[in-house]
Amino acid sequence: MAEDHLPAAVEAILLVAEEPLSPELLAQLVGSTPLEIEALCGDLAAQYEAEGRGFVLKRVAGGYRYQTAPEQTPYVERYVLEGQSSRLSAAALETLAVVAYKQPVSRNQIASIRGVNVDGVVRTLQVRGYIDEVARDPGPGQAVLYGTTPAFLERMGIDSVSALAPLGEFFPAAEVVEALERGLHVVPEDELFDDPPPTGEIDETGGVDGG
Amino acid sequence: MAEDHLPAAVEAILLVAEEPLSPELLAQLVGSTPLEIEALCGDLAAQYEAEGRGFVLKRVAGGYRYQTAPEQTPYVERYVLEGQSSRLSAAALETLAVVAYKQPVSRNQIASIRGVNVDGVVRTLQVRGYIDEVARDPGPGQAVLYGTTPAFLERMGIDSVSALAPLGEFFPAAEVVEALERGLHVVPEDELFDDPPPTGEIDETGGVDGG
Amino acid sequence: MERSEQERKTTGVNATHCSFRSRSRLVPMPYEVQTSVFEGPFDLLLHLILKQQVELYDVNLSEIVDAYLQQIEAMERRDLEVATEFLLIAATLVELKTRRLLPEDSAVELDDELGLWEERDLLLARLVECKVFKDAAAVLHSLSADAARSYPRRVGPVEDHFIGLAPDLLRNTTLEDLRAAYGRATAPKPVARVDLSHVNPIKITVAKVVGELVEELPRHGRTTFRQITSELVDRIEVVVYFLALLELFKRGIVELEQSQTFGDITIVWQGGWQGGVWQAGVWQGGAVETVAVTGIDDYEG
Repeated sequence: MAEDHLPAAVEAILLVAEEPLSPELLAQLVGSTPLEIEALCGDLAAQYEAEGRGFVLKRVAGGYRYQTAPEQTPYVERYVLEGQSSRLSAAALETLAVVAYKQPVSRNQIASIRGVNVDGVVRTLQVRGYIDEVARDPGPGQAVLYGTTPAFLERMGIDSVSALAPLGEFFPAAEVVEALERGLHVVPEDELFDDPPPTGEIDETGGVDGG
Repeated sequence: MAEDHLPAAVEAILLVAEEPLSPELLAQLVGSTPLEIEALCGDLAAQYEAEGRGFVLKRVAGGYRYQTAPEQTPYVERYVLEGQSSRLSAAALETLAVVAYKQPVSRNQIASIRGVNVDGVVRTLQVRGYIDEVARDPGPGQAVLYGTTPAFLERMGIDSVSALAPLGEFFPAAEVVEALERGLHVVPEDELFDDPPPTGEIDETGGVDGG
Repeated sequence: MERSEQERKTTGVNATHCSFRSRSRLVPMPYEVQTSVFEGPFDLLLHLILKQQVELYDVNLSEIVDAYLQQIEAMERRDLEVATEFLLIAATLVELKTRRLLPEDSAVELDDELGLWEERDLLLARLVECKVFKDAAAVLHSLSADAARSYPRRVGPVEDHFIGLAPDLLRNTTLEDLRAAYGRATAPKPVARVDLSHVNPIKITVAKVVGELVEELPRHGRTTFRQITSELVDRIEVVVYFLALLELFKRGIVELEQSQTFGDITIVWQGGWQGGVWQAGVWQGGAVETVAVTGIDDYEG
């Protein structure tokens, strides 16, 4: 059967996964076999059910993912409806604006423009139905390209993205934005973070952030 | 104690939350009290730990959230390839320390403590969301005053700034102060020791935000 | 205590080093200062005092000032404020040092004396405060390192069922808001900096000036500080000349006279100077390398 560390390792990976993970991928990540992973995930799912947990481990679309337990749906709905702030965060709005004006655009391009990791925000916007995958970058890597949805246009009360407020000349020239997109950093600020801590007082070990 | 359905309801809501959820919000959503929620979350966290789960329930930035167990980091990082963002430089950390302990604090005050211009680093920290403008100095000039954000607490993995060790604990050991004093002394050694140590001055500059 | 452990860590900095010009034999531990590492004057002074236990009287101050000048020189962004801070601290150090070189009975106003004490205490207080936050920052570093080992779940609701439930978060957002948000997102986010390209980099060091003065002063025999600094433009250069002069005074190479506070300082050459070699025997290393111009490398405070 599964070695000791495997169930916890699988639980940890599944917790942060944004999509269902196949037994093959999981096996590769934790050093096991797909068969073993399937048995293990079956065990975990049974445990959660037996313990009456609020989450379930479900096999969906060829992989495993955590979902809320069906019995808890009313509470989850209440959270989704009431729990979150009733307007987009500044980060989400900026990301949405970049997608609206630059579509189709990849996550990496958005991240380069905004200077921060945007995975969470993109996901939120997608879940909200304001943006969606519209194409694949033909280049290497075939990055997913995002664009705004009809629902977005409807919410904003416009027919098409061409009806968006025009960008005045005080906005950065196209070349600047393109340079940003390509990931040419606006150096100095990033240096502050990417350099090793300059004094010995700050221990360098483990200085990687999980944001 | 907690009713039967509460733990599972809380688990379900936390599973779909994208940020730490306060006991108050959770209590409101599941029909309970913050105190009860705190006890319940404490129980859940203890259960997960006892069962050696790959996830933990942690109190961070004033709320609860699921995160991966530290022991599973190597496996998680195999999956979360791009999760590693930049580390904080010494300059960034020192500035954060000043803001965390002295907030609300102006840029000039930070600069005066650190002895360097901090405009760049303050701006970067603000862009990264670790600090933000929290007020305006009521005095002349109406300087912007900065404070730390929930994102800062999340980054540090702490519940609130009060969880930081009191600043007094970082007061240099007597030998260090003595070395500094000797380094700056004006009069011959023997006279030096007749003089009262200048701790009064330190308290003054240390305790009050010296503009 | 934990503190001293951190001190040791700091001593063990291991990036690019830049050794001091001086090859002094009086200072047993030749110390090295990292260039481009010290972020500010406190950083540097803390390092100098704590690592080398620099005692301002025994160890030469001019080396410290040179270190400051080197720092200003090495600064990648020539930042006027930072440079000023460096100079301010250097000036305070100079004043402290001066006080200790001057005879006790010199007419020092009580107010001046108190003012100096205040300045010293203020500097000490600022150093201590700076140190406090450095140590606090070290704790933040380990906190964030620990926190980085745990990845939060930020997946949100995954089932399609929940997606339609979300309230319309855009209901208060106008097209103008969206345009403004785009502007914020694409703003180049420049770092404000002062263009100081017109300011000449400081090339002067105490060692260099001592060398120059040793060559120059014998020709004058008796001159004044105002005289020898009359050609100088930058205040920093005057400070350096003053330091160099103090150094010569300390070694008995010159006598200094000042009849009144803020009055001009008269410089009287005392030493002998023959054939390019300093004769008083205090100019160590002079025999190895002919002094005057190359004296830069041999100077020790």
